[in-house]
Amino acid sequence: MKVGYYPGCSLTGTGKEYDMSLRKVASLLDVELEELKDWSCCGATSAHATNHLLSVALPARNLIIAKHQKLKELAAPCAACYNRMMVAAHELKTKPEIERQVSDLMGESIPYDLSVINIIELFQKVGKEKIAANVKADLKGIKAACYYGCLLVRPFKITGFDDAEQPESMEELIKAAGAQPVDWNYKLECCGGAHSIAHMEIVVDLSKKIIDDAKLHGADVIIVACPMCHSNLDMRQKAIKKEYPAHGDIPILYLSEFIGLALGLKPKELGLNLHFVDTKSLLEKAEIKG
Amino acid sequence: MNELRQLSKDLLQNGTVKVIIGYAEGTTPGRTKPFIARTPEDTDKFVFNKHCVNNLAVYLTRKEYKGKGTVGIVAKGCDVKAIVQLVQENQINKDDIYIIGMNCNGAAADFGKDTLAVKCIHCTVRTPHLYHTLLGTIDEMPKQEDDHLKMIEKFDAMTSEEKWAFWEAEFEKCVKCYACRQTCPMCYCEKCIADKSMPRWIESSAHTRGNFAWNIIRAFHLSGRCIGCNECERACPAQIPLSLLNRKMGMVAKKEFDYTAGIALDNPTLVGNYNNADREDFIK
Amino acid sequence: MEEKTFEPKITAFVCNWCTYTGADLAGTSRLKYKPNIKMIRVPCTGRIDPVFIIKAFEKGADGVLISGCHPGDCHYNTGNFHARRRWVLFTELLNYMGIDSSRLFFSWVSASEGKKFVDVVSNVIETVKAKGPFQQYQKINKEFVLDE
Amino acid sequence: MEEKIISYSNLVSLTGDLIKTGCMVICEDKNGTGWKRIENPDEIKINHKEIPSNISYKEFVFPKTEPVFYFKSKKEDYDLIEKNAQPGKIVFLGAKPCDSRSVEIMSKVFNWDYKDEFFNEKAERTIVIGTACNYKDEFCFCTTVNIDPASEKGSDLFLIPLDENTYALKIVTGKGKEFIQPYLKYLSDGNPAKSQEALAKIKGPDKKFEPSKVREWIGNNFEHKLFDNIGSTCVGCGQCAFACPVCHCFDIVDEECSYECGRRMKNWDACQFGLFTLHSSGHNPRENQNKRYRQRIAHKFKYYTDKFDEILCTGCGRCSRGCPVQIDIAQVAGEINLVANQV
Amino acid sequence: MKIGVFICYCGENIGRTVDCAAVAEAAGRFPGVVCSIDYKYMCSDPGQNLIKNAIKEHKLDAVVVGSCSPHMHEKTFRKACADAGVNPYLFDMANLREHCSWVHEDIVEGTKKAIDLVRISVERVKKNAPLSPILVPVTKKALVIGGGISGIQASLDIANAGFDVVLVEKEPSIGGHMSQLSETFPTLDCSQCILTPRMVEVYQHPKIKLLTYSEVENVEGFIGNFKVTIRKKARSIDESKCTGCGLCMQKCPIKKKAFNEFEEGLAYRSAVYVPFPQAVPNIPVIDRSICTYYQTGKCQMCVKVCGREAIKFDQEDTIITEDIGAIVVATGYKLYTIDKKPESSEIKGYGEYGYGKYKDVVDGLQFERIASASGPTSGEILRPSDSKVPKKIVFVQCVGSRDESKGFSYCSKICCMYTAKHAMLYKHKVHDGEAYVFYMDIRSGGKGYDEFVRRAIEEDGVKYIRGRVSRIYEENGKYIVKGEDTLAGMPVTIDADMVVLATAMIAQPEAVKLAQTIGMSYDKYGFYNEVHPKLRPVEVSTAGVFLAGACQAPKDIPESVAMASAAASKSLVLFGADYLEREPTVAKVNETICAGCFYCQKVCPYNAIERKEIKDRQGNIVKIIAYVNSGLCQGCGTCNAVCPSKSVELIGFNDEQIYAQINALG
Repeated sequence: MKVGYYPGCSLTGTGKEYDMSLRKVASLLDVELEELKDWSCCGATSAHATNHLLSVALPARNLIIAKHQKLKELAAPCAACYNRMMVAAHELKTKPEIERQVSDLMGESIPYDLSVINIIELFQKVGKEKIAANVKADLKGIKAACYYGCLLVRPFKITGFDDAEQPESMEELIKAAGAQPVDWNYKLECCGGAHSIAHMEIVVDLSKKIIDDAKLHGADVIIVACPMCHSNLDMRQKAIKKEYPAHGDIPILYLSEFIGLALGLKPKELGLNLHFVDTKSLLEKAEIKG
Repeated sequence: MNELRQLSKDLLQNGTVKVIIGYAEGTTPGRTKPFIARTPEDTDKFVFNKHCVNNLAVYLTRKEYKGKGTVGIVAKGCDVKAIVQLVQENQINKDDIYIIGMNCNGAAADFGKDTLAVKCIHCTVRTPHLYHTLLGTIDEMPKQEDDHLKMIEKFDAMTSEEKWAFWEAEFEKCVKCYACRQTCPMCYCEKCIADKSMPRWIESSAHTRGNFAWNIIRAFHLSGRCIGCNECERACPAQIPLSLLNRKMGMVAKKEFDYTAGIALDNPTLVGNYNNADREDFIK
Repeated sequence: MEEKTFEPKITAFVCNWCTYTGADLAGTSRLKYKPNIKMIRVPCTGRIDPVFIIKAFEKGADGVLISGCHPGDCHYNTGNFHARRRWVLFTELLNYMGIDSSRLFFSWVSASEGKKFVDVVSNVIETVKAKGPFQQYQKINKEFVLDE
Repeated sequence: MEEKIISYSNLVSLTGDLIKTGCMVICEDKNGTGWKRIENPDEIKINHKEIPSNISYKEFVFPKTEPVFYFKSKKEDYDLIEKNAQPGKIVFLGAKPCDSRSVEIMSKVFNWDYKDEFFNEKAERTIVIGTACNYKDEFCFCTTVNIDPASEKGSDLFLIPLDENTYALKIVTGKGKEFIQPYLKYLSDGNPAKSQEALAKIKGPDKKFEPSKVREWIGNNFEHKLFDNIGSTCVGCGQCAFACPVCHCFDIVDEECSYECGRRMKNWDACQFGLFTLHSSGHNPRENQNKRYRQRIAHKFKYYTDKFDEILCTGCGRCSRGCPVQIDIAQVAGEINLVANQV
Repeated sequence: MKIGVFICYCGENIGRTVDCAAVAEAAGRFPGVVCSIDYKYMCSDPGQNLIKNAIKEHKLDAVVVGSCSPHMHEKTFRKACADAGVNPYLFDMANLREHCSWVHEDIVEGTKKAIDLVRISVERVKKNAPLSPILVPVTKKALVIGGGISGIQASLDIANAGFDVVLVEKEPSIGGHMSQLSETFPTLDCSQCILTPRMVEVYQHPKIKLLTYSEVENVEGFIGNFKVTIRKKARSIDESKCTGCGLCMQKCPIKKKAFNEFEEGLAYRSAVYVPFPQAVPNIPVIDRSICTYYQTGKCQMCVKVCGREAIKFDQEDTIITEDIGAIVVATGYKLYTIDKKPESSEIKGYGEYGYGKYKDVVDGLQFERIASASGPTSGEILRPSDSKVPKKIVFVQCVGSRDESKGFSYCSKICCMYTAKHAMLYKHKVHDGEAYVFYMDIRSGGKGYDEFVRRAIEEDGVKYIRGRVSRIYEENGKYIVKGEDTLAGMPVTIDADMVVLATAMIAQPEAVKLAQTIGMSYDKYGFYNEVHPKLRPVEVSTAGVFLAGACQAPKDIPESVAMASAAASKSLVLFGADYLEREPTVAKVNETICAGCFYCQKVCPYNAIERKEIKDRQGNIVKIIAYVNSGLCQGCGTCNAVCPSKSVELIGFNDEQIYAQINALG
């Protein structure tokens, strides 16, 4: 299976391990990720707040590149990128006026038959069966809390993915990987998102709530599908500890990393060593040698 | 041939059938003509050879036979197609006929000629697809250029003026003898629209306008129904290439609706059914 | 010269429930179109038989318009579906015979589409005007014209 | 009678002149479908040794469809408008003896009580240039109906092929003589001996039945069981009648021109049609093909002879050749003959 | 044929762009036209009199009026003709206004076209035939489908008017959802107290044939003449013998195998059971899916205890056919069960609310049972999980309603009111309890409705929070309700003891199947479509079928009852006459030339084409031909078009008429 691949800035920076793990896992599952040549910013965080046309034009450029590479599907692992591209595609489809402006700007038409998919959809395309079939490591004992965050399933009108209030798709994949998802209540709560730098206190508060609920329901690990979420939940546990000394760490893994473990990849290959929170607890429980 | 005569004799003797429609020798040896056997003795006249080109199904809708006991019929694949279509259109009850299926190696274009009749060149039912008894054997059939198909394809390249000119020349020749209709197994109407005078949709005079109207409507009424036996063309004293029309419409039915007439008894008719997805790009 | 003064004769067969009423709406909303078109009202497009069209041409129509309810809106549920399928066959046949089927127009115009009705009609008239008189039929109609 | 020689090339030039002077020259068409008015002398075809055309040339004296008059409706009644006929000779070039007699035979019925001006007007304008016939096949039976393939009967001028491009030209009638007068330049002196020899070579088909027998027998055995199935395979197409050089039945229909004008048409009709004798009551005295076929035989070999002392058949065999269900009129008449002889 | 032509100026409307006098003058010269008159307003009384007098004076056989659209005044002029003794169908109308004067500007052109249009009409009318309306007899018996309050009301109204009624209910008892309700807004009177007498009245009514535990299987025929097939499912009880003593139920060993549907799963029932004590008829049903006898062939306890030998294990379904004149459809609604997801491809559930996961998260009907004196808690407000009194209770409105992403775009209409009622009932019974209501808007239109809601808020101190709930989850014994107060602009979290979800009203799952059986159209939610939303709210596209209650759209009780009475009166209008008059423009077969190819049958949308055998004198079948049932035919003419020999013709639009029109153009 060949799929277009749009890493976006995070996966080349704070979320490097996300990129690493995804590429490794993909190759194991016979998915050929064809990276967009000369891709540009998706316009997340700032563009849509400042200039609407720009916020559509930026993703549009990437979509056009995909068109040139004759791609029918474009995977955007970063939830923010995914969200921006979906919003843009939606705008272009529903607002002829915008469509005209943007295509004028680009000097060519925007492809309609191109579908942007997030990482969960990517794995769904691979198929639970196939994942399950390739599982090497035994993660039976691992309880995982799947955290979706805000960008993956919302706004539902636009993403149309899974369920805006009660998504289950990631759990399905975790099951396929041989672990047990926990039924918890904060899978969609806000992690603080873009406040990570500016208002750390908010992030600390929100992230703690999420982590606590996950623990409360017996999770050994929280699985994320978004670099923002990851940095907030992973990087900020230190700060949380400072605020709430009682806090005990819990590893935060990207979906791709977790599935990677299941497929028997070495933690290092997956970049687990790049995390702030030590993943030892998890690996030991799963009896995976570092 | 003997097995045909024997079988027919038995069928008439043991009362399976009232009459059998078949072929007998024509004006000269080798030539054949339709023949209706009513007594076991009659069946000695039966013959079957490459000149048995007629589609005998045309007789099945005759008043003399309808509802008057089982009728036996000597039928090639193309004749069976007609029978199937007639059953679909409630013209004959399939329990009221006995089909003596004949494996067919192609009929001759004309007496003394070795070339095949057009309908045989692209025949798909050399072994009849429905029969009670099957006789004869299938031999190698000579390959022959399908000139008709070439002709039909030529039309795609022609302008409407050229096409019109072609048909105008042909239809001018029409003498309105309606031999095309009378020999057509599908033309079983009790009163053809062309014979109706209140109102007279189709002018009965044999002028070009009336001839156009007649040939258009005939081709339309046969769309998705014509089973391609080409009897109309064979019968036409003016030698109008009617099969070009009917075959084209058959191709349209195939292309637009993936429909072929006379193949399966349970096949819903083309007209009289519809599909939500039917083409409508021509409707604004 | 001839072309300039040529005003096409358009005959229309319209269904009573949608297009005829749509034409009424065009009237009540005082929309304007050219008077070249004359309408014959039938209950449903399903009622329209190709012989109507041929007869219209024989009677000197330069173009024929057929219009009814949108698929699914048929007052009689399915009349227009059956009609549509027959039209596919008929237009193909006309094309094959060289009877310029681009003089034959089909449209779905609902009772609320007074504007669309006017657009359709105007387009028909303009198109046919551009094509000029229906030479082919005029030729075979000639012998019916009394020369006095 | 006078006899000349004409070469093929001169025949072509003659035709050219005729066309120039506004004659309708009617010849068999190339593919043998029927006869057509030729515009160009090279199109002439003297068919004396090939199969006859599917359709005879009668349509040029008795058109397949022809307006009788036009009418225009006024408030109460109608105006009638008659279209006057066009002048000019109608020349049938290359008529086999089985064709050449058709006008002559038909004119009997068209002038019996009512004089059919539509027929006569054209008949008077016809010049038949016949040809001796060297063709015969299993469907030919001219001799049976007393027509000699070597006979000039029915022709005004008569061609006897001597070789590929010379013909003897017999001037048969005064009409013919007068007609050929302007064109003597194309003719050279004839040689009766040669033409006699050519004619002597012509062997017509054997007689197939005895028309007189058929005639009398039908008269006395009208309800004979032989007729019960005689037309059982006939599909009732009019091919036989429409191809026939002497069948002359017609139908009258009115058709609209505009909503207030119409015209009355005279169209070919055929006794094999279901509608032919259908009464408005719905009753049909000839309700099936058997009765219709009996009528065909009877009309040709009895009624017409009774009335006009002519057999309504020239033995050209067109009806049998063209019959889609291979009914051979000579064969049928033969069967009748057989039965007749048995008694 | 003597034809009169009448050209209307319609004041200025036609006169402005059509020279009416000229048109009349030209028409006067058409063959067959004996008088041609123009007048200012043909539709006015003097105008009509003009026509009537002309008919008498000139002994007219037919009339053509050139005026407005036939959709406008065809009836008017037809009547005028009829009054003056000309058959109303020997009339035709040329549309000189909508299709000419109003759409064209040039008076010369306009006049020319007007003349053509009139000519077309004149030529057509020459081919018209005198017709008289078709009379169809009416069977004066109504079928009511559904035994809820709507069905009960409709049945009683029709029966009390003296006509027979067949009432079909698929459940073992009539009563419907109303019988489950505790008390009814805005009066708070006990639902069963007002309903039960009506149920009994139905049961005892001599004119009503009550078929419970039965379903309509097939409907054939047409208005006034339906033939209905009903399947009466086997109760396994001989109704004639059973006295409803209830012994069998007490003794039935199966006690906890099946949830009690009537109690909305809050209690169990035995294998042999009546849905509820006041059931009508009070005759039990054996649930074969759990009954030991049907499973193992043993037990037969009920047989032993039944003194009347009423238990009939071998009883089979019976098929009943009824001749019916009118049908009232009152199949009601069901509640959106949000735990199952997805309910359909479009509709997702509300998993995040934990319904079905947490026992104490219940829906409206369940709370009705909890609050009902006859309910599982005998009217005490206790939570299902541990039968404790909930001290803090949260009501959530619009669960599934007005929510395109998760449920339906429509408003279920009654939730605002019953939620207020629920909150009230709770407060009346649990004085120290707190009640919260999450709402989007309060829709309390109706007599005394808003006052009722105000009472809940002001007198009973129910706390209304404007906003949606995002999720509900359990945290150490409490139900954490996370929502937003959009007025305060604050997220709110309530730790409740119990949650009540006002889930949407949706169409019955079998609604579409029934619609197809009867030939009704329905919207994308499965609610039945009325013909006209304003002017014909209880009729459906199939004549003789009427709607009552929530099967058409969410409704409360008074509305349903009103609609039921409306449907009843519509049926009574039908029964008022012995015969129905139908337009005579229907198809007719020319039997002498029909060849019986039955293409007409294939295209007929109304199954109006039947098969008819033509026999000869000896009685053997000569041919089988088409026959048009003029009762079913609606006159679309599709059969006429597909008939190759035009052996079936549409009277009023037959080939001759259309030919004449086309011919008039040339």
